[in-house]
Amino acid sequence: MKAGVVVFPGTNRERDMAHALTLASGQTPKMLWHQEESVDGLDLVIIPGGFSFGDYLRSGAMAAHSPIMTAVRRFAEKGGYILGVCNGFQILTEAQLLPGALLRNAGMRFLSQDCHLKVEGRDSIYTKGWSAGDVFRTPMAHGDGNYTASPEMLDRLEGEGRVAFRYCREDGHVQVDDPQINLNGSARAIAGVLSENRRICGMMPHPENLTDPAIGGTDGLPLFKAIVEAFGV
Amino acid sequence: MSLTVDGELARSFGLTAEEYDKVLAIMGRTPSLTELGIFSVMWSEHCSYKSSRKHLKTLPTKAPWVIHGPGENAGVIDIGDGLAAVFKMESHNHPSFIEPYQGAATGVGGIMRDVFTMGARPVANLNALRFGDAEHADTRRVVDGVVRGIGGYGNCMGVPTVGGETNFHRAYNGNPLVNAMTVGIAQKDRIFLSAAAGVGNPVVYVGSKTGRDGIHGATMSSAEFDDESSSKRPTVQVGDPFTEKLLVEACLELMATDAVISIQDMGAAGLTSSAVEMASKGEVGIDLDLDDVPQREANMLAYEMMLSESQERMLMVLRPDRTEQARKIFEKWELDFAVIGHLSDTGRITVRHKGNVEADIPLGPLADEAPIYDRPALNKEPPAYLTPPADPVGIEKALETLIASPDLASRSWIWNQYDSTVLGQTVKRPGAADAAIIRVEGTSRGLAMTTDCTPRYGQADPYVGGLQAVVEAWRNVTATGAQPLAMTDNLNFGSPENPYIMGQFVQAIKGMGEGGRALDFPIVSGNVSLYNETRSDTGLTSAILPSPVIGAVGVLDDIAQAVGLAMPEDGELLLVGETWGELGQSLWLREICGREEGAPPRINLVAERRNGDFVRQQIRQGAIKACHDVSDGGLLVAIAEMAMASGVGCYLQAHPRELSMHAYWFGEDQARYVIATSQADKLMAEAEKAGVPIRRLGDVGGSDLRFAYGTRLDVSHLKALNNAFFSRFMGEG
Amino acid sequence: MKVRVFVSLKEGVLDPQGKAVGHALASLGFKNVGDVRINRVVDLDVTAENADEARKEGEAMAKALLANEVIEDFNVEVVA
Amino acid sequence: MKVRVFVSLKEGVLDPQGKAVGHALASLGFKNVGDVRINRVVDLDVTAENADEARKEGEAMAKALLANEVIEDFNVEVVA
Ligand SMILES: Nc1ncnc2c1ncn2[C@@H]1O[C@H](COP(=O)(O)OP(=O)(O)O)[C@@H](O)[C@H]1O
Ligand SMILES: [Mg+2]
Repeated sequence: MKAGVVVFPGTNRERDMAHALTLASGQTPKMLWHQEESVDGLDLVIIPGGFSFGDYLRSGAMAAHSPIMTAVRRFAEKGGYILGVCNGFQILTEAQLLPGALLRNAGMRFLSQDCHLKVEGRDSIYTKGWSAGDVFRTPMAHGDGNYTASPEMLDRLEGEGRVAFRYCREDGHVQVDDPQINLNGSARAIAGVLSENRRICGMMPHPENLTDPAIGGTDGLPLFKAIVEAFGV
Repeated sequence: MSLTVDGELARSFGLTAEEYDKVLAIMGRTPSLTELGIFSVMWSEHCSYKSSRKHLKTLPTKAPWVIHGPGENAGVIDIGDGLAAVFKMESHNHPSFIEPYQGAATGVGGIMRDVFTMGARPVANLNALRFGDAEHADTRRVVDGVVRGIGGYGNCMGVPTVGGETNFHRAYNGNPLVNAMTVGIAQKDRIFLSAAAGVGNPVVYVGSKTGRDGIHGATMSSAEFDDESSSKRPTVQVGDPFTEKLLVEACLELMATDAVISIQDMGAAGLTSSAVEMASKGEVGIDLDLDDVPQREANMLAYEMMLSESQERMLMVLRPDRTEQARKIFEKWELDFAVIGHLSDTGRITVRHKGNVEADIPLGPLADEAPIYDRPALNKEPPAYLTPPADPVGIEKALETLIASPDLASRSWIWNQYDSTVLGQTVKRPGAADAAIIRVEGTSRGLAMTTDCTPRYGQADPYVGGLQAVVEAWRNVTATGAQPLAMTDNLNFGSPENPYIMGQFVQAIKGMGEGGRALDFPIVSGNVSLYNETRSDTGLTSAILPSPVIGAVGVLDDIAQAVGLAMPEDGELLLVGETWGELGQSLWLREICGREEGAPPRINLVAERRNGDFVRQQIRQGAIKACHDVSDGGLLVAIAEMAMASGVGCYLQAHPRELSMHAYWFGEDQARYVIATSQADKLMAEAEKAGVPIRRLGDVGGSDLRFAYGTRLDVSHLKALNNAFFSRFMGEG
Repeated sequence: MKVRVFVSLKEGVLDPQGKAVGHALASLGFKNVGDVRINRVVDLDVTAENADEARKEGEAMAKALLANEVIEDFNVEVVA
Repeated sequence: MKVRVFVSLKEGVLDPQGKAVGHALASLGFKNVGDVRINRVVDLDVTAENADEARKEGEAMAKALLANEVIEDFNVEVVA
């Protein structure tokens, strides 16, 4: 698998992402500086977490207009696989490679804690490390993770099985209006979505931070294992 | 500006009449405004340590593993594998009262610069916070802003905030403490220092542009708060963590080359103190031309540029043949880069602006003749040992009250706003263990870190306050299995011009030194924050509690050995250390009886070391599954905290006959640890062999605390009480 | 020329900040406050021949970066 | 009544957001842009007898919460 991790000024979880990929595949991914103009030859482009351009203006806005995003868009048009985590998800929505937008957390505070996700999306390399309905634990760390989209778009995402992950309780219970469960107030408790062709995935929490047995557990590892399996090592 | 430089202006800049006379003698003429500005900030308490230097010198600062002690931007210790830990703590108390968000944020930004200036990548942030009374009208504003500000800056930088401590007390009304600590990791043979060298070498400015931010911040932070501080408000600086993130990456990239001869962050007193310090440490002169300083605002005066405290800036001396290479790196990161002068052989700092010489001062006298005071110090008689009062409520009720009180309530509301997992190396997150633990990337080693201070003990007896902060920090590192290696400190006190406060300061340092020596635990960096006082409308000043905050760092050879608070599902609980039932200055006395009285607990350094070494050794042998030191709130609070961390309960045997029930459960005797183990017999035997007092507390298991007296408390009930304070206090949920 | 780009959330998009501020105002005792919306104003110095050109430049910048048209509307004014 | 509170950073106070946005606009090819400042507008529905009262309420709210007077200035307008 040839993976590349995009680094914008202000990106700060690129090492975490590289570490997770290395654990899953035995190979270190390529780091892609935001001024590069091509991502050709890669199997997978990952946009990691952080505060690209300080997240000033709107989270992800300035990064979405960086030179490399032109290349990423071209890559997407050719059917490329893209994973955006946290700031990466925000960037993908700002770039309109994924629908919707991420607003300030409903409680107005940065949220850094473990949460539980229910795996929902079907037929994607990002979800097939689990069975539909599985629940896994993952850290989250964001200020703007409150997913929103038009009601029509939300219905469409549900109908097409493009809600990848939802916030839930440890036992799998989803409750949209419970701030202890749907921590950031996301529409329909959505934590991650897929593109129409299911090759682009954006999610807010950080499974990459729970992939190492020495660092709290491996609950997030199935995501990376499944990706590696899809492309071969 | 058409200000006349005279004694009166000097006084308004914070210089006394004698100090101004000294300036006149050094200069042999009336100084220019810029020169007066330079003297006033260099001779401020903040930069010159004029009241504290004499006493700081008595602290233990050496050990075989210390690479750089006090005197550099941060302390540096050897942590093995060719690596070094670089750390320091710094206060931003006054700015955090005026504008809590920006004050705290720029405090975090400043301490991170101190660490990466030395070539280390910051890998963890901690903080020590002291807020006013939770009932006080203004406290919520301060808590809200400070916590947001710390998170806002650290989260954006991508440096995990992994630990800290928070207390509330009315003595901090109007004068909160925000002490921020950063730990970084560097290759031990690639440490960068500030001493300039090489006459003719370029002096380079990088980072953000200079604006009129925080002019006279260094002198302001050494002035008591009063109503006039409101008129000084526009001097608050706004932090730009994004620029700092670029700055750290650019600096580390540059430091991987051989371009840098010396480097110094621009902190308090900005360009002045960085230029003066670099040149004086290197015993060279320095010529600056301010026309070349990147400026954010039009028509800035030399005086303003020299004193500006704009954030996110650095000063460096580069090898001339590497200057272009360096420029390219900073251009890549879209940061300003400007050659603003060069080193000279004159031994003077010369500042030019628009063709005029605005300052020309001999560096020798500026440093050597800086005032240094041996201020009178008086000690109050420490209070007598408390005659313990009777228990008015019973231990169950007392426990419920204590764990719900502001000082013992769960801090998860705070740490959930700090990114504690970024970088992917956090082994023990906030709340998981007595010290936070991060892995040293690429190794199996861990760093254990903590901040500690118990100001109420220091208020009663400042010597014990200083000593206890040291031993508690040492204990917290030990309780994870790590070997404590060194400390940084932040000495927060009132006005040193008050002999009783000076006495507190001197005694606290004495206690710290004593503890450091006994535990082979040197102090390698630190910060002094004096004049933490508020003046009320009636003109009365009141000082904060003496708060010598300790930050400690230890090493764990293998993170797999680290233990935290969470108990396993079964096994036994043991108590290491002796219990006398010391209730003086205890939280039980304050929260249950409403009294802040008596002598603080006694400290026995031999017992501390013996008990701690025993516990650490047993953790490393895998005999201990969970460990928690006994501190605020005493034994029962420690046990309850372990139960809440794991959701597992335990059965607790009755107190020993020779002690009263509440003194046993809530006394704050030192040198104690609660441990969970499945090898109780073996541990008891080994403790006996080592001369370590140990006793059985009870069996782990179930979902409640079950007392031998027949009562029980559900762990989930305790958790709910423990979690309630912050959201209620902040009016959320 | 001074160009002001006024960016607001589209109607129907929930404004979490506005909601929180509304709450906070109510708890501070401001009882006469209904809906609260928090919007953004970007003030720009633009070199342009005339107001019309400045406005056009402002609109282009809004579309390119300053507003996210998925959730936001914008409005450009030449102030001076 | 609709009250608009316009909040801006005091002169001389660094605006990191404006700075970064200015950079980004330049790199997107908007070469005619100089200084950029990002400000905040709070739109409030206020029940009041008359415009004067609404303005007063707006001012009180700005002072109490909407603006941080240490670093920000504000300005209240009754829009409708
Ligand atoms: N209380 C203290 N204990 C030990 N060292 C101290 C203490 N206070 C200051 N120092 C040391 O004095 C030096 C100057 O500190 P400081 O002026 O705070 O540095 P900076 O200029 O980076 O703010 C540093 O090396 C610091 O570690
Ligand atoms: Mg420094």
